[in-house]
Amino acid sequence: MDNKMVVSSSPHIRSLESVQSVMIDVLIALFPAALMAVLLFGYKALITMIISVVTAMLVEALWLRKRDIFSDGSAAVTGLLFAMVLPPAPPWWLVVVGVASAIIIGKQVFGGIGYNIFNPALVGRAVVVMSWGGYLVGRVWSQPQPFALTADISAITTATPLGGQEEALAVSLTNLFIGNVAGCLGETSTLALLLGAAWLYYKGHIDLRIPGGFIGVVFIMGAIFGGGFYGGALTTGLFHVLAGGVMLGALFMATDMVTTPVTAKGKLIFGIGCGIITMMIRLWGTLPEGVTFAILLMNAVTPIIDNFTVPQQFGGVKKSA
Amino acid sequence: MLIIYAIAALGVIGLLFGLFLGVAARFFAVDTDPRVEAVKEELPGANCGACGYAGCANFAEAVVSGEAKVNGCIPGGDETSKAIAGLLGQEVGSSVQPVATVFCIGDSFKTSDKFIYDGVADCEVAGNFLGGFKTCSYGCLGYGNCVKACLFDAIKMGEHGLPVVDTEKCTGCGLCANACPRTIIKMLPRGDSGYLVLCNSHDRGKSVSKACEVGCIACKACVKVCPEEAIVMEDNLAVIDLEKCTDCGKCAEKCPPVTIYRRNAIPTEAQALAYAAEKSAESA
Amino acid sequence: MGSAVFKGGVHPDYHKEITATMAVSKMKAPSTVVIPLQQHIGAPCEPLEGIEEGVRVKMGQKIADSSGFVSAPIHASVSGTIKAIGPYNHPLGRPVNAITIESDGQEEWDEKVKPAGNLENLTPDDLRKIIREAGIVGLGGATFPAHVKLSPPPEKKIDYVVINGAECEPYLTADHRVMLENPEEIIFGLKVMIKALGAEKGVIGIEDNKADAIRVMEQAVAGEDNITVAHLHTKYPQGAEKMLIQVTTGRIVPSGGLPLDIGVVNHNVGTAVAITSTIREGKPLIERVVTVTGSGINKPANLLVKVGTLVSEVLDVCGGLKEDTRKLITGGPMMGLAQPNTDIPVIKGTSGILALTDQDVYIAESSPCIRCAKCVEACPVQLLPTSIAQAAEHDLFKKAEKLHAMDCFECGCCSYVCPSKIPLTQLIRIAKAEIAKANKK
Amino acid sequence: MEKLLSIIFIYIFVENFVLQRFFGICPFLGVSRKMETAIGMSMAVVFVMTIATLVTWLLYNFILVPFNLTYLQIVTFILVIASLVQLVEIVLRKISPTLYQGLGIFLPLITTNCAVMAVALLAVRQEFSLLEAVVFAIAASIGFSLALIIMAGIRERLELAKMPDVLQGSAVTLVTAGILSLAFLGFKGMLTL
Amino acid sequence: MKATSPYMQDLTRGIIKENPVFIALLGMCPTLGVTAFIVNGVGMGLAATAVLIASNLVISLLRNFIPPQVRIPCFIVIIATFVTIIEMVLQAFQPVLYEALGVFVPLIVVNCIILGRAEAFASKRPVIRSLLDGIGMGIGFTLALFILAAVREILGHGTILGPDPDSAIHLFGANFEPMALFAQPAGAFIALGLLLAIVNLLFKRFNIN
Repeated sequence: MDNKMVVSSSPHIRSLESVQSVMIDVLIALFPAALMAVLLFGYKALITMIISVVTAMLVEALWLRKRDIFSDGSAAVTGLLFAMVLPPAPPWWLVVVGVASAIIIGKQVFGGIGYNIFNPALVGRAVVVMSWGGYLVGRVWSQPQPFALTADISAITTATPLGGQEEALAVSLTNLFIGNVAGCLGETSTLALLLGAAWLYYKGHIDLRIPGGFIGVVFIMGAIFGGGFYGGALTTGLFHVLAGGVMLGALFMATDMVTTPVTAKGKLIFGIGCGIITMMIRLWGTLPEGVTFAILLMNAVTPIIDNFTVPQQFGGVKKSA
Repeated sequence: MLIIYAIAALGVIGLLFGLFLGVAARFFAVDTDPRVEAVKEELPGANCGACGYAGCANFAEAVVSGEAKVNGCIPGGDETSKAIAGLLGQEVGSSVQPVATVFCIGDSFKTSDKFIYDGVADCEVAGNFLGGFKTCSYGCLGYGNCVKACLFDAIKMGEHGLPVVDTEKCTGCGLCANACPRTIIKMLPRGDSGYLVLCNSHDRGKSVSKACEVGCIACKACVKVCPEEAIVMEDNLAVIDLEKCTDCGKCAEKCPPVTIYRRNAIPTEAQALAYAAEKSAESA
Repeated sequence: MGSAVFKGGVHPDYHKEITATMAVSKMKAPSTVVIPLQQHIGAPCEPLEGIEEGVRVKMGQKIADSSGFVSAPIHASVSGTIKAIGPYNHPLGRPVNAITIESDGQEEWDEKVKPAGNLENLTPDDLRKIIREAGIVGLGGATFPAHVKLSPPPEKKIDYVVINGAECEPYLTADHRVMLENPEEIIFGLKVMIKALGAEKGVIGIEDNKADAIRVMEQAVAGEDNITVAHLHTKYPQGAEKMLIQVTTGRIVPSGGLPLDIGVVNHNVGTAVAITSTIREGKPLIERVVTVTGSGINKPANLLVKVGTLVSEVLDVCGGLKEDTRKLITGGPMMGLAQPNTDIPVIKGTSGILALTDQDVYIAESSPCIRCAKCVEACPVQLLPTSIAQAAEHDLFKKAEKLHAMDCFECGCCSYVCPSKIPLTQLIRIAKAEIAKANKK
Repeated sequence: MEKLLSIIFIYIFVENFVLQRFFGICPFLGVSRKMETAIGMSMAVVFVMTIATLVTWLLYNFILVPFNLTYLQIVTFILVIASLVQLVEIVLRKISPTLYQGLGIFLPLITTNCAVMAVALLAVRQEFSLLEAVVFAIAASIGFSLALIIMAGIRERLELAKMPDVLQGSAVTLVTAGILSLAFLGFKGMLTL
Repeated sequence: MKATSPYMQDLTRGIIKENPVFIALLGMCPTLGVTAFIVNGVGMGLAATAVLIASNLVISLLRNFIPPQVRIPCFIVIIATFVTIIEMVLQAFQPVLYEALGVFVPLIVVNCIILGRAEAFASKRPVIRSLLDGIGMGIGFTLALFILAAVREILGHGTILGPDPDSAIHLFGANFEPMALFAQPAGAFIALGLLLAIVNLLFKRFNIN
């Protein structure tokens, strides 16, 4: 026998999944939403996404000084997610600075993939909102023009449905579900997002507790405190679920593995916390939308949640506290 | 009037404050020794633990109480020892700042492996796993526990699978030596002179020569040739007493596997890589 | 029956089809056997008086024993002359004292090997003594001496005996074949256990990927009113003691406790057969069924192999290893032990010999944990493998202990699912060793 | 009542003392390394800050103002805080050794915690009533504790991270604080005084 | 190491090697709190420097008269006195700056740098050396504030010499859209964090302990 044996501690077989395959699955899951964005907002949305993804990968490769710019795919995911929470046609420099902040202060400063505390894409968005709020707050949102791929969408702008009651009543639930409303590039189409999330769920990459808790609380709080202006309490709750970034946030941002709790109970707490803070900001804050801040805040308390939700081991007895 | 008020107010507050402190002083009979602070100031503050105490502050307390020696701080070297001794009015003991030395030249090209290890990248773990993947059960496993232990960035894992010490950066704290599960790294007094047997294997000659091209085979050629009787065999390994060594170099000439080197001529990483290139060219 | 499932677990590729249909064939006795003196959990054995180099021993003759309670004697598996007594490679990785016997090819049984008599006439104490003397240990792989499990302290009432026919380890089919070929012996062995324990019920748990075995076993238990067969979902580690007991009896073994704390004793099907042949024929445990399989084996097989046969000889019978074999494992791929070479004996716990080629073995650099929590989902004992492993990596063993590291039974599910390819199981193992060391002090 | 509740909410979340107002940064950076010490420090701060604000408010409104000595504010406040910390230390040691074990070691750090001084000064500057001042102190100290404890949780995780060594320690802690501060901006405008 | 006079060392120590902000991480509150504009940052730095020099001087003069048990309260009183003076001076002559610095002016009194230098240096060393130390540390502090404020003002407002519109110079023209983040608290933390990393990197590169 010439070749030496490989010897390792058991187990000796491993699943074929890798970090890269997980990230590719996330990219696949984002495809419906990306496609929908192009269909709704035209070529400018595509350009925004390309700038964001390419910059993200380049910045990460430069920081880590490596040639393989796709690598584990996490930078591409961050780049695409960041594009999803931008307006469809922001200035190019805004995208570049935002996504570079996302990669550097959102991720690499903490030691790169696996160690970041906050969702990088949302850090990028928070930086952009705070720096150039003029592009993201107010009546600055492009009206979608379905299938007009070459249209200049920046011509007509409006507020998002969350801008006020008037804007809210101007959109139907169907349009909210399909995504034919003004808003961030990737957040408008609930349909596309659900399709993508179904893929992630099928592949076992997301746990329903987080989106369940998040969306559930948004619905309940929307129904109770929303004022029922949208044709009754329950439909107002539904409106809050479908409008704005709740779907994108709950299905893709709050389920980001690195920055959320690992325990089952912790995931539920995380989702509920996101829902509560989102609705607090929407209902009582000065900002129209609170998903970004809600998730970032819950990211911050994730280590604490993890510490307090260590599950009972098999056959273990709860110690009387 | 205002001035009187001001003086009165401050005076009253001052009085109260003094009172509190008077009480406090009573309760704090065991105040910290100012000398502890002074000693702490002189320490490098790396909290490396090389002195055997939990940190610089802890060491400072121990020095002042007489528990530890003034030259206990290894990274600080002579300068620190002198300063502390000055503070405490003590004599400086002789302290030669040591340097970490790697006692193995069996790089990955001159030794063989029993199997390919796949698992936790840690020397201790790998070494405990079926006795280590190296045929030589005393040789360097190359996972760099020493590198991880060094606080001063003074030790690197070379491409040839052996640690490389940057003697200029090495402070002689000995953390790497403690971290090595196979005690391949030893702390020696600084210097270029004197010869060393760069092997760590206590195996019998036969199994050493099977495992490594350059291991000490315990042939005793060096022991016989040494005019100063500075070399002794310790459990199948030749050991040179640096204090007795007169730098004649006869042992190095006689050593059949060429394990003995003068301290300033220890084989380098570059030499090892060149050797590897030569070897692969030969076999090709 | 048997719809219960345990939490966690994984679904690896099983590859059982390689050998599932191959009947067990008896391997020709080798010319030399090397019998290690440690083949069970517990105190190692010492050679008996008179057992020394040059002495002739007969097949089935007891050659080593220990005075410890948790221990099982060791018997010669061939008749022949003792060539050497001394350290020899062992599947556990470190050389262990072993007795090397050169076979004379006679296969002459020791005169003490004779039937124990009718089961009705034997008392539970008799049974335990017979089983101990026969050196029977758990044949599932853990090699816990069987008689110890049949001797519960008097205050613990045992009512349930669970027989493990799950064989959840991928590749292995030894138990599967035993169930197909020796159903009656299994039932008899189970009855012996029930009698020895004074238990009431027996249940045989079989994963539903072995439909033929379920059918055969169900036929075999048809006449028995206190013995049932449980159909189990196919999921690793279904055959782990705690999981098996949960799904067959609905009882939960308490953390840090033993099955007998909840009135259950659990044995492997192979153990049951070994007990049967001891009671019926007096034969001690000197051979076992071994599955030889994997992509690196030229002619896979289920073999009845004598304890002490060298793996290299077993492999020769199976056509040797393929060129590109990269990994050799004794036991299954999830919990078995990787071996650096083939110069090791088959022992009582060797349920399989697995050889994997390049295509099944890949060494992946591990990358940082992405906290995907797949290990948390997979852990059958509901631990947080990633947190424990991280604690172990940073020498925070106190923290690891708080995270219940000691409850881990090293099934390997966490390492299997980890997309970052972190050696979680190995790290937890290190933590367990360190915790045990600290607690001993 | 409504104003009190507003004060509580605002100074815990909206105008968080550490994250939005930059008070008490040194202890925030110093003792957030471990959860245990962070909790101890938090309790000590809540305790001292409340008492200190109470005393300084009384001193200011009943001595300094009537006698027209407001220019002695800084000197008196710092003296009060410094002596109060010592007093608390002494009293604690005497009446509750267990509490002293938990809080006592943090007391020296509090003297130079500018958050304590800041609360005392701001309570006076914003012309709060006595009750409002005390509630303000409690809210501010809880806000400080919240930031400290969240940071401790994060830093315990960062301890295990493999970041570039130039970023280790304070640098990454500051960046984290920055992102935390960003996240807390979500509460902006939720209530106003 | 080159032999330099202790006086020179006292002066330069605080500027780079033992910079109170970047190395010792002291006085973080004003560092973050008032550095939105260069003018404010430098104003703060100078105010603190003045207190530092004065208190170092006085404490060094009185070092043999202050009983060690009550030295800390004495130091605090001395420092508080100078802070009060500075506050009055600022209020009188620089009302705009005084308003901008707000509560951070009285908070100079709890700035660890000042008490720290008093305790660690001035209370043990002669007057001249203490004076030099105070000047050095003050320059180091001011320099750090200046650098941070410059980064924040240039990125966050696109100006220097703001916020006064009369003196403010727009570096990048009127169309520049500044990264307003850096004008906000969050930006202060992030900018200082990244600056610290850069300083660490430089120190490592040039082998300064």
